[in-house]
Amino acid sequence: MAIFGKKYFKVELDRVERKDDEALWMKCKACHELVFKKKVRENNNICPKCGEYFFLTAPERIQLLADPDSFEDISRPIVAADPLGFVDEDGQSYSEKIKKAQEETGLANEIIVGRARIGGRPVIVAVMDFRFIGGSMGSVMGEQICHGMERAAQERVPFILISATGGARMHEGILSLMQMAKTSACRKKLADARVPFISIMTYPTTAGVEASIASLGDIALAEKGALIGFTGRRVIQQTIKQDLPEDFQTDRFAFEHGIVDNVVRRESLRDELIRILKFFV
Amino acid sequence: MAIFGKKYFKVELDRVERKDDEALWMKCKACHELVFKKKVRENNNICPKCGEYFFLTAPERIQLLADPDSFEDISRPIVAADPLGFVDEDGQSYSEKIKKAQEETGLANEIIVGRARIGGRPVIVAVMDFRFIGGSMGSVMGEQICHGMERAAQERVPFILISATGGARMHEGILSLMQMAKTSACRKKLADARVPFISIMTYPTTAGVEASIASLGDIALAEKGALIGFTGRRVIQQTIKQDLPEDFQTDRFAFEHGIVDNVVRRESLRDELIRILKFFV
Amino acid sequence: MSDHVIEELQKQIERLKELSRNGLDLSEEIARLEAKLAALHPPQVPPVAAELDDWERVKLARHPQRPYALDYIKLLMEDFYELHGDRLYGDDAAIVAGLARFDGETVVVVGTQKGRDAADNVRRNFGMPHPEGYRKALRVMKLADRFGFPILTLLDTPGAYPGIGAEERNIGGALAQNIYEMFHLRVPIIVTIIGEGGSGGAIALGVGDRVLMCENAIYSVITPEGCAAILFRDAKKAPQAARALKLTAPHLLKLGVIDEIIPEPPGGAHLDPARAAQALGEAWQRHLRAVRSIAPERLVPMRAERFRALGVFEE
Amino acid sequence: MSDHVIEELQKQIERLKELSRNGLDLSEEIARLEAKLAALHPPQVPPVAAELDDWERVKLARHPQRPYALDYIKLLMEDFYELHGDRLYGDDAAIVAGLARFDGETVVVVGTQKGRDAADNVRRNFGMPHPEGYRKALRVMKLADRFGFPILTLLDTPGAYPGIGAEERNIGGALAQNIYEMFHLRVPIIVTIIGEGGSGGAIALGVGDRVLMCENAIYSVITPEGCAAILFRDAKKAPQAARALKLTAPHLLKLGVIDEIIPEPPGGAHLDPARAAQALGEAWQRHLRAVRSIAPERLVPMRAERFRALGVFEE
Ligand SMILES: [Zn+2]
Ligand SMILES: [Zn+2]
Repeated sequence: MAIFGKKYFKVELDRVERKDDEALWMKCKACHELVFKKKVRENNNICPKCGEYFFLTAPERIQLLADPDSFEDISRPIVAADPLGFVDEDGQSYSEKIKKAQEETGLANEIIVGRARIGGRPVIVAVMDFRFIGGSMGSVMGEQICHGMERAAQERVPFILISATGGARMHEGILSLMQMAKTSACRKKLADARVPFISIMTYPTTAGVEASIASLGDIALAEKGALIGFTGRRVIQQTIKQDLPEDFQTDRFAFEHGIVDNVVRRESLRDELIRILKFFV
Repeated sequence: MAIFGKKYFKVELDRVERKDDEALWMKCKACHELVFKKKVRENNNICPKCGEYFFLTAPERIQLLADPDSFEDISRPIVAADPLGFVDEDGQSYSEKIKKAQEETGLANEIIVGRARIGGRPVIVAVMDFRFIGGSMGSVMGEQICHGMERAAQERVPFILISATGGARMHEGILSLMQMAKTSACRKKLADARVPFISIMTYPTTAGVEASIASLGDIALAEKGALIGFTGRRVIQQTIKQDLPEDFQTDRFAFEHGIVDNVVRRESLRDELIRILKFFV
Repeated sequence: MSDHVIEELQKQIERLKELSRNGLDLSEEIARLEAKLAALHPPQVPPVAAELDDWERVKLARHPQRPYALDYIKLLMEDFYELHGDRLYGDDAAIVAGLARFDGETVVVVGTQKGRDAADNVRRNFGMPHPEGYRKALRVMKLADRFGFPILTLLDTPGAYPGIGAEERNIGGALAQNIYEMFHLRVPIIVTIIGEGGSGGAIALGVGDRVLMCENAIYSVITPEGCAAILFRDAKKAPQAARALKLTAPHLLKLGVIDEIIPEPPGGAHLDPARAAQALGEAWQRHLRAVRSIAPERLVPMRAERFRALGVFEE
Repeated sequence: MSDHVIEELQKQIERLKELSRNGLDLSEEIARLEAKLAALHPPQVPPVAAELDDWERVKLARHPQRPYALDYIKLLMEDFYELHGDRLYGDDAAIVAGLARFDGETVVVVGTQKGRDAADNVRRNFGMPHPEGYRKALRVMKLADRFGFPILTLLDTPGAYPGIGAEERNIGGALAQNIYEMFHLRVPIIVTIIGEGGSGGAIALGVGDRVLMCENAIYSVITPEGCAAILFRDAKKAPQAARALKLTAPHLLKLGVIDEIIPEPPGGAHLDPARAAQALGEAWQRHLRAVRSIAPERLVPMRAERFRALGVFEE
């Protein structure tokens, strides 16, 4: 497999495998039943017993949505730098953290940008991977999203962003905050080119990403089970010192408060996209 | 004075007098004190005892705001027609109603459009008179507002609309509803000409006027004591069958709900306008 | 008008369009001819219906079996995809808005929507929208504008909801903003009053290049009941008020407020929704094609002039 | 850089401007030169302050006597006229927005505003805005755009308010919309971080043609306390986090995030607000004049490119 150590390497969908323990069975967090892991994987990471969604990696997400063999990684060949020389409490440097994330995920970055077809329609997709430092947005993600949008504008094909992110990447300090503006600046190029932007929010889509590019879709979809919001539950609870509504920041909450157009089941997401894409010819 | 009977006649500010009963004294509806009527008039119809505002006629409103002798009536020489042949319960035709309103107010219409100066700055003002069938908006008001805005756009001077209205004029049926669209269409001409539009809402500014041109100001001011809203209190109460908040649709309510920029005392309104106009040179 | 004349005119227009494609700007001329062509399809009001009393029409317009916005959408469009939410506060089921395919192209449809049964009516608030409904509609219409999709609006509402929350969230401002912004949209807008065109809540989706009206629909500045209560001091005099308000399609056509009456099956659209829809779809197609051919630079001022001209007064 | 060189450059620019008035389009060249000129005024960081620890700067940035947005407005502008309300839901005193006169012209000022005492802080929500504050700001900035008024934004907020109502009214969407729309405004925008530039709540007013920062201000993706709690598992390690985040002006200048550091009086702006304001006013004047000379058709893409370029990664 790819050489890690903060080098860029392409994603080849059929060669990336989810790093996992050896167990053949897993316990569902919802129905508490033991389920056969292979069955779960084959079922788009949905519990075969109760329908609960387990998280998807970026490659799995692409496999779920794109036409078979249509995906091509067109990410810019870049990886995270360490502009602040950030070292955390355990003495781990940001550079090391990146390297570790690469090893664990088999991905160069927390986001993959690619060309694909969905129901035969060419699209540019940008897909985040929550395993990679919480799918947080630093300079690389900002650049990749801009790159994807610019390609989509240029090629006049729809742009689809799939978010799975805790927000900004603190380790890059102010530069991660700046990605909110950077991606929003590029979003205008899509609009100027009359290219549609479909934003899909999954569990979780929060903070800096939710408060910028993820909220700027022409059409916004929440995957069922999504968590959507700006400030995290814990911070709000600490601030206001009162209990939060049960459905706070859920898919339903986002729908009822006018934040997303529709809540879509994972199984239907591909069909939903095909339906939507047909309008934009 | 002018010949009534549904003919147009110009307003000459110093010749219009408020039709009133003979009494020299009046009882203030707020402090219940007897006050000398002449004193009230000289005081912009503010109670000299408690500061309560009594209503202003359109000519009085202009006198309050415009530089002395600066006003010139530039209304279009039109009066209301009776497109529906509307006859009310008492057998009174709309035509007769108009004639009566003309006699009672000394005005040709429920709105006066004029050129004036405020603090030396030329402006176009359009001022409603609530006495004239509740200052309601029919074809004439719509046309006069458009005329005023078109003049302002052409001459590149600020447009000031002062509302005192119960809404649309039912006697003109659908044509009165259409004035909401007609005035909004013309409002775009002001914007295209980069001419500011200051909307002043007084007691009352409701229904069809509030839900169209009065809400489209670049800057929106409420005169203290104003009533601002779309649906009348009574109708809401009948619909929801519960009590309304004490401050419902008051100036304060409009401010707190982000509907107006500021609430201004009648005594300060002229100075406030002078302050605002200075920004637009 | 003979079919021959109409055919001849259609040919002429096609020829002009061909010329246009070769670089000559004839959009204005074409638009004029298409408008003329549209006018040549006279509203086919069946004689019986024409004699219906205005109050009878009010009852038909409110008939609980009458086709609603979603019914027409279902009958006339392919693959309606509903969009939700104003991105500010909430969603409002009293207004439906979304993308659809009509006559081979993508359009945006926005309609006020009544409920068919009690539960549905609670959800739809009896077709009386809140500010978030109008703001959703505006958001979706702006999406149409960005992508060049024509807009079809379907009006069927007693009016905007008279409630505390609506006033708190500036319902008047929301209506005003919609009306105003609709004059900025650079795509064709076809407005159809399909049932009750109720006051400010209707005109807030009622600005368009063409305004059509179903034969038994009503369009009024106030409900007959409201008018009766205020001007006749008795809400029971609604039938009288309905007559006085001249709120039916034939009156509105005469006043220049609407451009065409869409015929309904005898007895009303509820007796044969498919047939009612067919007539509506035919009109949409014809008008959309006509308006489509007008360049946006002309369309926007033409729309403003259309409404600028409305009103009757004495000079 | 000697004063002589600066003077010479200024003269050159003046001559080019005269040429411009005679019909030649030199706006781009002038803009470049003015940018260069602006850069020649080096940030005059007094040596003592320069050695301040980052955590000390955080404390200065949050100093309760520090000049707030309204203080700078009062000290530097004539006749500030505050505008209120988002026309959608409410008004929010944590953001002030209005018209003012600065350097002989009308400008629009928008600032996050902290309270000076307990009562004021309740009203201002400790400078933590709700969605309606950002929506008011956007409304007023669009007004500036309509009339060609330059925009000055003043950032001083711990961040957008973390509360239920804020989330219900889509605070994330409000921040995103502001950021996005600011890239569309065709008037000059000068952003100044005067105190705390707190995260998304700051960048939502932080898109501009120039980004200035007061010497003891901070600008960060997260509060040091928040960062410490998450990454160092102990909020008390905020000083350490403050150093790690590189949130002070000298760091940000190096990273290309800000264009200039506005010097403060020794010990901090709160010790001599008038002098702090003077330095700020001088910078505003200089940058406004420079940006003013750029045609809107150039300005809008230049602003996008400025932010497009931010980020550090390995190729
Ligand atoms: Zn399960
Ligand atoms: Zn009194």
